[in-house]
Amino acid sequence: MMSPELIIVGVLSSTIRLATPYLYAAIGETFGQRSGVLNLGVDGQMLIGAFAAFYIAFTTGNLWLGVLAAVIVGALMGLAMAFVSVNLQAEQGISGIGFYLFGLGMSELLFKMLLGTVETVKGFPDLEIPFLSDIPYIGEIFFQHNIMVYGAFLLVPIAWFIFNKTTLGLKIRSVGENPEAADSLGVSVARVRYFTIILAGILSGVAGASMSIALLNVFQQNMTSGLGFIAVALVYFGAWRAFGVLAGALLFSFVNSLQLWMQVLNIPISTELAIMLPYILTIVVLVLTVSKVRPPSALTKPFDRGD
Amino acid sequence: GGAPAEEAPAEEAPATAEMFKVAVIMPSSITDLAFSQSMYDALLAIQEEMGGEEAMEIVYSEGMFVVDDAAAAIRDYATEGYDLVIAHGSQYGSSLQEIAPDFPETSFAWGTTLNTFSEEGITNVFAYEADSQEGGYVNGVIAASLSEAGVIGVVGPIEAGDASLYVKGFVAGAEATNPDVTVNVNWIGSFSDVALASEAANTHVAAGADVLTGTAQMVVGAVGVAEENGVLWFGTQSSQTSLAPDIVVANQVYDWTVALDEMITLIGEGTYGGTAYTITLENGGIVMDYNSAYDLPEDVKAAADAAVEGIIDGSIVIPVE
Amino acid sequence: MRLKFDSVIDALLPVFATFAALGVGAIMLMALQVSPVEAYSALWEGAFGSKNAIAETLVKATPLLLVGLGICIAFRANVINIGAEGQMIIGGLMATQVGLVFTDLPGWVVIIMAIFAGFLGGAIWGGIPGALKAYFGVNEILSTVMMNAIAVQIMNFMLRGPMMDPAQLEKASKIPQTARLAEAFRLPRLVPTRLHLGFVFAIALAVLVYVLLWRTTLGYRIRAVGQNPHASRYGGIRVRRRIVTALLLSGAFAGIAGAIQVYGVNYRMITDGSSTGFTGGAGFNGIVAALFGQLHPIGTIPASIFFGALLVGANKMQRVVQIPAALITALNGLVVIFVVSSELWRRRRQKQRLLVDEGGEPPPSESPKTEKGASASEEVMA
Amino acid sequence: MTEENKLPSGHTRIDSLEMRGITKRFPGVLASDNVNFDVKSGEVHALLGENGAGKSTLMKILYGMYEPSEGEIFLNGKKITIDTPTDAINHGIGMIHQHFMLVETLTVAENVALGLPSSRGFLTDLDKVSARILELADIYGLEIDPEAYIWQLSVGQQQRVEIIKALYRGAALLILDEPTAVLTPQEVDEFFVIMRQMVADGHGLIFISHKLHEIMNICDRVTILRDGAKVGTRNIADITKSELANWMVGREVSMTRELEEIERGPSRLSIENLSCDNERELPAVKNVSLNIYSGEILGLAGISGNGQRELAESITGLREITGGKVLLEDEDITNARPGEVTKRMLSYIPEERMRDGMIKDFSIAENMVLREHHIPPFAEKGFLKLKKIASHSDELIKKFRVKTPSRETKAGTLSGGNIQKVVLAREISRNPRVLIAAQPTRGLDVGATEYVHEQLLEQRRDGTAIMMISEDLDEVMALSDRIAVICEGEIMGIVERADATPQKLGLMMAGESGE
Ligand SMILES: Nc1ncnc2c1ncn2[C@@H]1O[C@H](COP(=O)(O)OP(=O)(O)OP(=O)(O)O)[C@@H](O)[C@H]1O
Ligand SMILES: Nc1ncnc2c1ncn2[C@@H]1O[C@H](COP(=O)(O)OP(=O)(O)OP(=O)(O)O)[C@@H](O)[C@H]1O
Ligand SMILES: [Mg+2]
Ligand SMILES: [Mg+2]
Repeated sequence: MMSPELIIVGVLSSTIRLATPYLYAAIGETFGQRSGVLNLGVDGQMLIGAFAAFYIAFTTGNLWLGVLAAVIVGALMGLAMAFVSVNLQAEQGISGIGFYLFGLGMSELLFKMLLGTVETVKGFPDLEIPFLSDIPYIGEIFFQHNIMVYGAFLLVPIAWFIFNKTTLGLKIRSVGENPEAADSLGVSVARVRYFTIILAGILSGVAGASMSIALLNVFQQNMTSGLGFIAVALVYFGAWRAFGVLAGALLFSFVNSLQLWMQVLNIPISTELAIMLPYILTIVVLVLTVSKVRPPSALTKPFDRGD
Repeated sequence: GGAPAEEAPAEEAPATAEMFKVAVIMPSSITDLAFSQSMYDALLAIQEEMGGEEAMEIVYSEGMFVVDDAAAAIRDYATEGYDLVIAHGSQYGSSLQEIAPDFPETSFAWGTTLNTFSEEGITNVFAYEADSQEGGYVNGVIAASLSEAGVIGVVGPIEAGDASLYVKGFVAGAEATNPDVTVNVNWIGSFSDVALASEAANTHVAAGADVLTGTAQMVVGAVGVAEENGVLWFGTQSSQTSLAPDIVVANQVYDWTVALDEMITLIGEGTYGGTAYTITLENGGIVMDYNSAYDLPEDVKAAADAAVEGIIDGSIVIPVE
Repeated sequence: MRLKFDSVIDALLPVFATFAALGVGAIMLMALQVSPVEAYSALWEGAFGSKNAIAETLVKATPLLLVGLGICIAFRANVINIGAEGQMIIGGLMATQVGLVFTDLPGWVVIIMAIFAGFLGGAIWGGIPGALKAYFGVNEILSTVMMNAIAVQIMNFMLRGPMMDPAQLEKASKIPQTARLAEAFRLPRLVPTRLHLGFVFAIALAVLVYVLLWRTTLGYRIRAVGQNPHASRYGGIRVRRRIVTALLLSGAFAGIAGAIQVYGVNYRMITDGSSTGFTGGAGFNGIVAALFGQLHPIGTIPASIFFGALLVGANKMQRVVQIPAALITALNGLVVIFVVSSELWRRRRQKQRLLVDEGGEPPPSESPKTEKGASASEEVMA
Repeated sequence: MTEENKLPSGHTRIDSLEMRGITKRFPGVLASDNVNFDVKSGEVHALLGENGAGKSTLMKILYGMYEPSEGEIFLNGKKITIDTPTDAINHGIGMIHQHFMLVETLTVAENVALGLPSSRGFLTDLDKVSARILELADIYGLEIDPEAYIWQLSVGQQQRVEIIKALYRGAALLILDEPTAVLTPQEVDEFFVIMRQMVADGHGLIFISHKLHEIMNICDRVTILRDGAKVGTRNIADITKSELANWMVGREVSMTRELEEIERGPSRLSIENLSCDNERELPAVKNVSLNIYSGEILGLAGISGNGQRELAESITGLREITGGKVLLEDEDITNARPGEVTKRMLSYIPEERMRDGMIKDFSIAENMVLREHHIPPFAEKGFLKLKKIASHSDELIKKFRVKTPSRETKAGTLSGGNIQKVVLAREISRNPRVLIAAQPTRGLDVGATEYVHEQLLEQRRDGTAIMMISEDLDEVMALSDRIAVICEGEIMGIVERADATPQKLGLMMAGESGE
């Protein structure tokens, strides 16, 4: 009834969109984890970022100011997280849950106080790229999205480059693996971790913004609905590599859009089973591709010189 | 049901000093543009009717998705002497059943269900529900008439309760209007996943739908997708016109005042429960709210009105099994 | 004397931290034009102000404690179980099914069977990520997050389908819930409040977990594997099996928490499509409680009660001063952050106490003074 | 600055560095107690002391890793503060740490480049770093592959990376914390050549070692620490080796040892054509056949990383055997589980005792029963017998003279020597049929080494079949009845005690057949 091309293009372009917020958040989390800090507060940071971006875009009409707002609040949340985990050496698993709850509550509170009801904004429009967007199928799948979608995918090679080709990346990797060694060579563990956690906060904020002013163009309480936790899981899936994270985000989103299509196409399968599919398949793929990569050795361990 | 409501404040006039106190416990937020907001809006309307904050006090506990917490809230409000404690969610039934007998002088209301626990010997629980399939049917009729592609998309949370009723009504209405119409339904398995709801809408659009509808609070994202793609939208529970004034055609709006007015009257008379209310098109509890900014063709409006008539007079029977 | 005073201060540190967080909360309350005094007295009132309030606090603490006990086991084995939400759900489902099927059996038999079913359900849901980790190297944070989502869908499926209340089947509304458990199957209540036997049971289990971890070979092995898998293998311990065991037991306790929520509080299962609708977030808050309790089963008892009180009291506060529920969530977050941060001072103080005193005297356990030895050797050399 | 003040690397020379009144307190330990210490340009100053005397602590203070509780540091007579390693590096101080400060998941070049400014700004310049590493390696004769990952390297190779790291930074003053502990005799000799060259260039070196002959060989002055306090400083020229030993320990130490004549018993452990792989799934042990008899010590000599660890692990069930057999008194224990092997009364003192032999966060008592926590008398029906475990460990603590406040002390807080005593106590107290001891005295002070040797000989007297894996030829030759030499996973030959000379063993270790 429906042409296969239509379905394939639909599934794939939907995959690209769904993957966008995961990519921002998970790449940010990758920076944090690579430096040894587990941030479980991603979802909260996303929500605050989503609200800030939405509110500023809504009141000023300027989407870029909205993005800036998400960057700023994300950075502030990251700063707080960095202070708590670097200076106060708090158990990262718990403080992250604390930040999640804070972000969840605070974003809704601000929403209630400042907006009161669900509103919409005109988000970033789809950005056609000369030539590329016109390629049959490919153009439709990859190059008919808004700028924040492109940004998310661009982030992947950038992150790869930073990790592998820059002195900063070298510092991040060593701080996450053996902070004592890095410290003994004069690398400031604290400064590196502040940087990565704040960056992770910023990217989580932008992940939220990508939802509230680019993809969904609304703000609603708890609109991320645990997406930030999946993003953290994707970092494990991607074995702390930028392209691994990309693969995870694409796989998860692909199966998710596939299940939406399965329902639309009336494929006789219980809706719950369909909804479960992305979660099951993520695990199955990981089982089949047994990876021997260990987490960064210093992950979740606060650094203390011992004096 | 307008008349009794107007009498209520008059009857209670001598007792103005003792203002009427209502507490409501809701699973979502008072601003969800959906189920919870529909109740809160109704209470505000009644408060105004009764003479403002001096005459009626409204307190609420929102976001009570944890049944346990709701039970504590219900008991607490009852202990503090609220006249009417509304448990606005079908999941709160067990709690009510347990708490209500301890407070025989307090009236409780439970939605959305028709069970007042009278079989269990409880006399102080009212029940209410919405025949959401009715508005769904009307929405379906209009949707099928306006769809040029003959493909309509539906986004729902989980296939149960109010959502499931609405969708059944919608599909019935659409198919009755155009037997060749395709209605694709997507259940996303969550009341909060705005992103997935919106991607479901995108999927519908990609699959050729030119009319969309959806139910529950997470559909706000789907409305945005509809607007972006210039696709029509039909709302339910509360009015969603403000979200996308260009493409929202009509909303089924719950007006719980119909049921609430009667409950308040009965409470004034010393009856604390035992009655179940269903809001319907017939009793005015379900209201078809048309977006005045959308230019609905005459014939379509006529078909909708005919559907409303038919449902009210019983000539249209909506299959919900 | 001094030692006693010090340990009292240590015990009170989380309380001070909570006050600090509430101080920040007070600013937020004032921004909402609410009197913090009124709000916080409501919080106290709601948590401890009456017999009923205390009971509610303990009822809330029960699943936190049970989940927390499982977390103690898993984290001791260095396995991060964030799948307690899903494990509670599967445990709850299986326990409920017992009560719905064996309607003819005596109450206590069904309750015992149900708790066992909860144990089993949670164990399965914890054992799977355990096996995936041990034998396929799948990280447990990833798998448990995914398993939570899968459990929610299973719950939705069961409550909409095979396990749906027969009364609902006939109705158009079709509330996704099971039938209510028979009166006889419900956990006995202790005082005329909602406080049920499950709380006492959880306390007993805490003692049991303590014994398990520190008095049995299994506990020894679990802790050994968590601390050093290499040395454990050398010690003849089967590392992979113990990892599976730890996650399995951890899940089992969460499963019991699910069973007890059904048999002690809700008397049925009902879904709002999310896990928190059933668990009340206990799967996450239990982790926080266990970590506050220093991953010690006995320490987890007061920690759970503390969080139970906070959650129950905060709800009361929301009702009394009519602030958005969101503020409560944010405030909870602040309390968690402040309390976990205050740990630093506790550690510092402990270290400080161990440091040799001002004069540079080594503690009594140390070897004889160096100066003497030194001069003696210098003499030898001279 | 005149030319004379410059080192070949272009850095300024440190004429003198002085630490005055340094005190450092750790919880429960006074690790440095009002210590004065100084080094001059062009000298090697040894720091000597028993395990836990506070040598590393003092040096970490100098390198900015620990903040002293009291005390001051003077550089060329000027008071300076060193708060971080960066400060130390900027002042021209470098350090080679006792416990490697390497990032395992990074390459050699990346480890060297870490923390240094890059010639390409924010981009790494690993190609240039690699070139410079090869240059330095060439100058000092340190063979190293800059592209190799640290985890792929043997312990000795990792040590070389540490040296290169310091050389690369062109430190004027270099702290060497037990750099030779993991080097073979040949490597040590080569290392001394480097050290001499550096001293001649005007570097100041601080050298920590437990091997007295090394100190006598390379150092100009020696400072002895005991329990955190300085005992004294002497010129090496004014002191003999045995004087040094006695001064350090505070009592007479026997430096040589006679091996008692014992009748060799029947074969206890026989290894037939054994092969196994290493972590990189490359063959590590190739067709090794050995017999170890009751009442003998078989020394297994070899340069580290030639399959010794893999061999020991495959015998003890910790590593999969890919070919051949292991018989323990005629019972086949090939690929048996570690627990099974333990049950058959085979004891094993692993080379990396902190990682493989004990659990740092467990108490000493818990560590004492690591191998037998599940069997009577320490456990019954799944329950631990805490009283039995307590009395057992008290007994061992006393018998083996473990220096600890109590049996409940966390094992990880003990000094290296005491940790080894705990492992030794546990493995020996079982009266094993076979004992495999890998590098049993690595990193131990003179007193502790003497003690470990005594215990091994005592076991020999009791008829235990002992395989002692060691890189220390002195140790191997002093204690072994027979010496097997391993190179690249193959046994080059077995030499009787009487026929063994360092030259002969050295050649075999380098790959020449013993026949
Ligand atoms: N770190 C390792 N290095 C080499 N081999 C290993 C390692 N870990 C496990 N193995 C191999 O896997 C086998 C089983 O390992 P282990 O005893 O740790 O697991 P287990 O819990 O006993 O598993 P099982 O349930 O399969 O018995 C070992 O006999 C060994 O061959
Ligand atoms: N970070 C620390 N925290 C607490 N105690 C420490 C710490 N570092 C060292 N110590 C203690 O300080 C004392 C001195 O330790 P240090 O490592 O300086 O000894 P050392 O002389 O280098 O011994 P070795 O020869 O074994 O290397 C020991 O008792 C040790 O346990
Ligand atoms: Mg095994
Ligand atoms: Mg040392």
